[in-house]
Amino acid sequence: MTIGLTHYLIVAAIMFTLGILGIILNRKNIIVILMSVELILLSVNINLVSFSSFLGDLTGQVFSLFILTVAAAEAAIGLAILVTYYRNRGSIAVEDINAMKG
Amino acid sequence: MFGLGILTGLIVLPLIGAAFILILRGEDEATLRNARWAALWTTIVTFLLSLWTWSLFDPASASFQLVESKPWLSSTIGYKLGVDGISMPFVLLTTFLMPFCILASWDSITHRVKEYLIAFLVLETMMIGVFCALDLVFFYLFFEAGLIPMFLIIGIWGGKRRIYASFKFFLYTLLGSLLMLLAIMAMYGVAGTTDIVTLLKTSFPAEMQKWLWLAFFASFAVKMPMWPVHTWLPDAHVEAPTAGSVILAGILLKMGGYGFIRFSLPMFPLASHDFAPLVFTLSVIAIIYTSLVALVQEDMKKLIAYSSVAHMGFVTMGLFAMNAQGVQGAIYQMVSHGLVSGALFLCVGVVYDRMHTREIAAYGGLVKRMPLYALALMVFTMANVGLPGTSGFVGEFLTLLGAFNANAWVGLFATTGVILSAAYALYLYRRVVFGVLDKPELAALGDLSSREIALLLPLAVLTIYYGIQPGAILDACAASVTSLIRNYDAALAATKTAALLLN
Amino acid sequence: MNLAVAFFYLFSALMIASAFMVIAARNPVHSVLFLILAFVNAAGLFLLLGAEFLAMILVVVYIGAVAVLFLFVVMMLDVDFAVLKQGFLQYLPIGALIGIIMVIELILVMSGWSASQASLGNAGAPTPPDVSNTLALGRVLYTKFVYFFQAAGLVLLTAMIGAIVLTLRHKSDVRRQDIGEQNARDRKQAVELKKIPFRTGV
Amino acid sequence: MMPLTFALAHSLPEIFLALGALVLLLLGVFRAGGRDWIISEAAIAILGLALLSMLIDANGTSLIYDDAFVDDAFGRFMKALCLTGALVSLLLSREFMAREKIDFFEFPVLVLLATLGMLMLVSAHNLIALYLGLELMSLALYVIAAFHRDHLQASEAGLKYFVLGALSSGMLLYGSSLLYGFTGTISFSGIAAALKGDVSLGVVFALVFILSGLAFKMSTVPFHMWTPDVYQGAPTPVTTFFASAAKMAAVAITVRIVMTAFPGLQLQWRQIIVFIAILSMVLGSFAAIGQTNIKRLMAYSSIGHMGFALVGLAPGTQKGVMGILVYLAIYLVMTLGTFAAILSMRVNGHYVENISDLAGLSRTRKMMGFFLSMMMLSLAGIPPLAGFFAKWYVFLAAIDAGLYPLAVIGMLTSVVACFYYLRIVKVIYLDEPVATFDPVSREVTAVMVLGGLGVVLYWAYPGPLVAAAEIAAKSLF
Amino acid sequence: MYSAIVFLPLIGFLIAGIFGRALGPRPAELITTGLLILSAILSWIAFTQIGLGHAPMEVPVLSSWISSGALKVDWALRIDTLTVVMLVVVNSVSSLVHLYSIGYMHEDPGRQRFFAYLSLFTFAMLMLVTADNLVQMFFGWEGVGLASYLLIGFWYEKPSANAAAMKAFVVNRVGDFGFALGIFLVFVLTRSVSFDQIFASAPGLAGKPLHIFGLDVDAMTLTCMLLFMGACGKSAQFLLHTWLPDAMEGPTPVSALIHAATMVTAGGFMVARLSPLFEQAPAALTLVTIVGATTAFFAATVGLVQNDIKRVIAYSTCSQLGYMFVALGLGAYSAGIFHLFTHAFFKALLFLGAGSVIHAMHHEQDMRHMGGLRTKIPVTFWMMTIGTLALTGFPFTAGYYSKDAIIEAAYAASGHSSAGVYAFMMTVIAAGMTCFYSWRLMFMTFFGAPASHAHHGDHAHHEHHEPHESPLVMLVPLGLLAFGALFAGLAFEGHFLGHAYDEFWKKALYQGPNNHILHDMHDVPHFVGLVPFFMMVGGFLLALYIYVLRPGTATRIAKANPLLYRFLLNKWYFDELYDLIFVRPALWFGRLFWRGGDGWIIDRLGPDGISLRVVDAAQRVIKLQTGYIYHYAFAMLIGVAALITYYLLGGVH
Repeated sequence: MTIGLTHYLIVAAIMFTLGILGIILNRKNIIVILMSVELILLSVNINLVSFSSFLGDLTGQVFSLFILTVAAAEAAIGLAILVTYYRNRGSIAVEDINAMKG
Repeated sequence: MFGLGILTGLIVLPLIGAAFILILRGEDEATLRNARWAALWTTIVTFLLSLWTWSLFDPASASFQLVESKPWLSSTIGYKLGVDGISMPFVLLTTFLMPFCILASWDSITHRVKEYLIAFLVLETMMIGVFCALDLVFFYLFFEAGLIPMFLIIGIWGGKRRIYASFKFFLYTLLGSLLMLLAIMAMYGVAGTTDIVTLLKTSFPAEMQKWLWLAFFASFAVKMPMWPVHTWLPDAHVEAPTAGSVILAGILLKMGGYGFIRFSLPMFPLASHDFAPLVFTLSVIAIIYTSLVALVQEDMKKLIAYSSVAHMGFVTMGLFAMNAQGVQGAIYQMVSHGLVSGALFLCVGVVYDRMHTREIAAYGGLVKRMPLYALALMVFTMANVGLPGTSGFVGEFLTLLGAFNANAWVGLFATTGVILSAAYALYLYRRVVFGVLDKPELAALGDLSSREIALLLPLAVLTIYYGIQPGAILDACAASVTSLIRNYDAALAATKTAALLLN
Repeated sequence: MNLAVAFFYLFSALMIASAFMVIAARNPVHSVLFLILAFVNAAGLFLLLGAEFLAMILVVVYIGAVAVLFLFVVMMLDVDFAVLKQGFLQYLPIGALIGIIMVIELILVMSGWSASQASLGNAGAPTPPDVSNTLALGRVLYTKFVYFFQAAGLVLLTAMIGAIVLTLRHKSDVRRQDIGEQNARDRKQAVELKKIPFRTGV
Repeated sequence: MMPLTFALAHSLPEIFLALGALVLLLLGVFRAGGRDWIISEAAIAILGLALLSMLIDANGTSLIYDDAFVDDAFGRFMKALCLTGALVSLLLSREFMAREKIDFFEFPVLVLLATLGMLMLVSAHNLIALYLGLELMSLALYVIAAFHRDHLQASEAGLKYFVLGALSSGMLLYGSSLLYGFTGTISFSGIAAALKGDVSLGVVFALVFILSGLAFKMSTVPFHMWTPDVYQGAPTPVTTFFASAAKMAAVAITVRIVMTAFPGLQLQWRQIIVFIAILSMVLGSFAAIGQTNIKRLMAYSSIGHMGFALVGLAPGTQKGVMGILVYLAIYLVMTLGTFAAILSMRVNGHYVENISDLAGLSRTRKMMGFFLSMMMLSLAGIPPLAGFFAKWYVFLAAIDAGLYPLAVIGMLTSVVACFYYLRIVKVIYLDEPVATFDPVSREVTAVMVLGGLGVVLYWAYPGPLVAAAEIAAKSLF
Repeated sequence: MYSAIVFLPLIGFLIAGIFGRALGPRPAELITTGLLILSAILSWIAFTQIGLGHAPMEVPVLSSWISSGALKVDWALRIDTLTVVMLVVVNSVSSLVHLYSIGYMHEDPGRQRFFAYLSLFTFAMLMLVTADNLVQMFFGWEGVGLASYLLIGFWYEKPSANAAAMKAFVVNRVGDFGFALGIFLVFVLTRSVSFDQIFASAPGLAGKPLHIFGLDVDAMTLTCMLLFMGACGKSAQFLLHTWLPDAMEGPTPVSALIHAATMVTAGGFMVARLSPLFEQAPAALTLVTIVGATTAFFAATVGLVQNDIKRVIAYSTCSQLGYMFVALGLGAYSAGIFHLFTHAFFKALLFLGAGSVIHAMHHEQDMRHMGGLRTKIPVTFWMMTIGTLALTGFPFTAGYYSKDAIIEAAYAASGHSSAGVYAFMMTVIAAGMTCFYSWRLMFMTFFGAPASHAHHGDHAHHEHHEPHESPLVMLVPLGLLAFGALFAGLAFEGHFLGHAYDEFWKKALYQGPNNHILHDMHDVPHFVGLVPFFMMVGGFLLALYIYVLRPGTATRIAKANPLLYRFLLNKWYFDELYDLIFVRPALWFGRLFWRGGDGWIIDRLGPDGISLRVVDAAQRVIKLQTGYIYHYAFAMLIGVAALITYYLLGGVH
């Protein structure tokens, strides 16, 4: 058997779902949520790269490249906000983040 | 000026007065007096201008007159004004009643006077606009915008439950109107314009007419108000300051009726025909039901408010009878009710200013101390009852006659309103004016002041004059009503012919 | 079963397992480490797909920078990770249910892909047949996609400004280095000559 | 590839903003940071310059940067709105930031960068441009949401916005990757060309994911949950910026992508838009009723308004797009005016945000009371205020397309919405005064008055806006 | 001249009403009375010209009133014999009552108002009788109702007066309800409301079926029945009579003028005026007869036991009105009008006499507190006697001619209709009772021992408590009316009924080709003329026995038949019945609709309920906004999952 595009896409889909589940199910640590976001982006990258490969088109890889770049920036910002929050609240437990509701 | 005509002048004039009051500085007594005089003169000048408009108006013609037209929102949605025999009486009624409202609030409104006067003047603009607009969107603009000043009038200067009442008034009317707005959009989609003159000539598909009619009905029925969407009215009336009640009963309620004549009947004749039984039913229920409710009221204003609902029942019934007597009677009834109920609310205001209660039980034997007041109230009570010789009779009689012609059952049931109205009105009169003046706090009451006489006398004179010589109004709208009915019948006949051809 | 297939399954299985561990691990430090593992495996998959440059970038940028940053923050914030993730289990059934539904739906749709559907001629930047992946990317990145390149630069700039403005604090009681001032110091400022009266001491 | 000068000429505003941001950054750093009015004044000037630069050669449609960037009338209209929103937000921010002691020079720079992201987003013509514009905007917004870094609520707002924003960009990206895979191209026009004929489920999934990502930025239900918290927590000028400029850009790209990339999927995206619009209108009007914080209320109000705006998108017609454009322009004015009023709510040197603080405003601050009330009634869509005309055009388009249930639901919810707007009017006019607000700066007053006058007098001269919107809408078809 | 007749009272009203307070009471009295007398003189001139002379009928149109589509209503004066008869009645009685009131009301502070009302009433009544169309008639109809209301409630501090005034108006409105419907139906049938056109089209409508109210009915019958309902209300006929006795709360001159001589006869006038319509509706005429006969009988029975002097006369009026309707129903319109004419004199006389008695007794009205007044107020006594004689139909008094004519007509009709038989029996019995209660009144008031004067009305603060004779200004009208009561019958019998019938009426009354009643009634056997005479004598003797010869018999009889006595004393319990079936349910329904309908159902399901639900929903929606990131993300996930599931399951389309 050969590995077709579908295999890659399925792997990516599983990764994507795991990422989303990570955000929803996490209760204690906001950093894990940030990591889950990274998982989602990774799944997108897998998608794009495999499409790129199977379509014979570099655009997908370029897209993926920019996603990696932006994801790094995003991680930096996210961690910066997280640190700010931690300084104010003294906690990064997800359950504690509800000063505002209603 | 600027290529605009006298109707624009009518609409703008109150705004100018409002602007003038706005720039008055200070809160001292002299400033407030100036503001009051400014408002009074503005309304009087507006009234005079409307009289001039009337002199320019040719009652023999059924078409729109004094038309002004400018492009506005788009080439098909314009700034268009004009009057015909149906709207002219209402314009006059509006401008006529406004000075009374200002006068009625002369002494009784003591806080936030300038805002009060501005609200009233803005409201006047909106009301005149409603009756003059010849573009549906433009009409809607004025129709809805009037809610804002009225909301404030009830809300700021109202009674104990003013907030509840003002919200109920605002939201209730808004709900109905928004559905009408959708219908206006749909009509625009079909006709490509919202010009009323063009729309009057457009025949909408029968199925669509039904929906359009229902949407317009939602708005006008609430505004009228018809049973069972009338419950905002008693609340609004009870809480509103005297002048607010006058305007509410005198003019705002008439917008619904005006809407029926201007839009529902001529634009959706087939649907109007189909739905006439519904309107008849609701009207008859309104007449009997609210009259009975009025019978047991303990608050004067509430009683008059319920009686207004009953009287508006006559209007809707007359309108959908779709014959000359019915429609003319309805128009007449609206004008007459504008005068009479306005005057009745003024009368309530007179004693309210003295006693600060509207409880019927708090009064009794007023005739002893206030004979002139008793006389005035008698005149208006009788007009409210529909005594021949007062304006109330003509409208009531014509609408009943028209309704009887259209459907005898409706006429039969509605005529019972004649008995009931006598019962509740005289019951009120008996409890307030007659009897022994045994309540100590009433003993020092003074009779009508000259300002109050100036308020009530013209209304009383007009009430009787229009009872004896109703021609002034009936003739003004005769041509328009005739053409309205002719077109209506023609539309119905055309459908029948088409149906026959299909068979 | 050739080698590529074997590696595909290896990488995929490892990646998914470590991804699962990222969200399931109790200790956030472990989570970061599993994240690194997942990235490594993803880089492996990229290699299988012929995207060597991206694979390397993933290792260098992601593992070298981002993941380490995560680790750094986790340790810096020093949060108490001993507490059990109670909520995890509480919301697991409904979350998992929706997750499973979603993944099944996605898989169903992915299986529907076929090359014929996508017009291959649409390719904006067809892979040149005879050059390396890195070279090919380099050719288009600064020409065809220069707009994106610049934009990405701005994104990174924004991230930098943002990170600084949010976290940098000038504490007044901490002595800071100021090179200009330090260089401009001369003898007059640095040394003060005091005349000490004879035999009185300081 | 087009000549470079041509490309530059068609992206002048973006270039102004990018260079301006860099220059201001350097300037800020070398002036030793801290609180500096010059930077924010310069930023305002740059935004104004960008606005003016669009007047040069404001004709036609041009695709530049290898089809990644489109300069058309629609884009220019929306960019003008974004720039206006940014400019006014910055103008309004100065007093607030100074009083709250967070007037760092980075703020104007970040606003410029965010605005640049918005402009790129508005002009995006392929998926990567879309993503990069979106991220540039979002990253800057995440930061400025948490700009009040010593403030728990602000940092919480930033955190929530960031986490959920990242999730939403993940969805958007996943959708983009699917779209790329199923069509083989990232260009909007290429996608549209590829989607002629039969539609596969994968593309529809891609559509769902992309629209979900964008719906998050527009803050429409069910992707709206961040909105109230972020609006409440972020510093008020930042909230202003969110509610004005950011909204404009998000709606703009949504309109552009469904119109240019998915004309073949109109049936599908219409269903999604209708779904989102109805939910937004309903939730926006209901949830606002229980609010006591006016910023939070405005958040729910904005959710509802986005629902109304989307009513214009659902028909997918030129009329509808025109309706959205008019709606957004008017909504922008109302929002800015309202936030100017909110920024005037300061008692004894402290900013207050409760609706009850407005009690009796009509007596303590007549003009502010009047204009804020007018703004509220305009948001409620009561004629003759501008808000009515906004609703008029979108609902007209919906009725025209036969979307009666949508229109009826919209109207019913606007009655409910009217209730809470009216409640504010009630507080202003009917309640007894509690405290007098401190005097406010001239620019805040000016924005409030201009917004108020615009809202009150719009009916007198509605032509130019409608004409501009018509031209803009035409460029998409 | 005709305009003057009609509008002079109006001028009087306006002067007294508007300037009354400025002028003071005396000028107001004099002006109104003077104008009325002038009007009365003019009326008599008109009567001689139109009725007795040969002046043609005139219909001067004053102005247009209501004009709408086919409906054209003018203000016009229809002057024919019927009108001038009414003019004479109205203006004569009115002017005398005005005159009388100067004396009667001389100590009342609200005299100007009183005279203004009286003049207003007269004006309205004149508008009624001169109406040339149904609507103007309705105007007068309701106008007299208004004046009646005002006058009954003149002493506004008396709660009973206020209640009575209101009752009068409302009950009249019930009748007007029918009248109005009748007008509508006439308009439907003829497209007109003016008499000439209606009368012209009436013959063509005879027997014409009409589909209305889901039934096929005879058009004219229904129309006339509805119109007759109006007449019933105004003329206090059976079932709608309840207001009349209560109306006695008003000042006595009012009772004389309105509730005896003029307004209450308007119903009769209307039927006569509309005789061309009624002639086309035999069934309706039968109804008129039956109602009239029933009223005559019923009111007489109640009159037997009343103790209030005015109420006795009021029931007598009611009963006499029944007679009129019997005549009208039988087609003998002229007989009805003749009775109306004569009745006006003697009943006004009786009322004014009673007023004189009351005046003498310082506003005491209960006959049980009277007695022996014959010597104290002899003039009044004799005047009352004349009135009683006329009322009871003592030969050659006015009542004798008119009442006997009616009984004869009833007998004549009984040959061919059972209604006639009924009418004959009832009228004969009623005649006997009339005589009984009339003399009972006389005996209780003027004979026997003077009762103690411990019981006084409102004005009991007089210096001297001895009854005193009334002033001349009150006695002169009594004299004039007595003159009329004695000789009006004799003088005009020929014109109204006899040889000069055609010359007199000149087609003002219409009789169908099959209506031979006037002819027939002259041919009745002689004994028929004697029957009422015997009844009268019997009644007189009975009264004499019970109240003069054997005082106390009345109490014994009452004790012996307590049920019957109470039944009669309480007027057949009509008030209680109406209270039970109309007033209470109306109030009950009012409260039900208000609290239940408006409050409980409409508001609770409508605005209030919806707003509560909305606030409820809002609270619930707000709870969704938990503040937790994972919930927010979860919402997004659900949104996406829902959408993709929708497309997966529903297909792409």
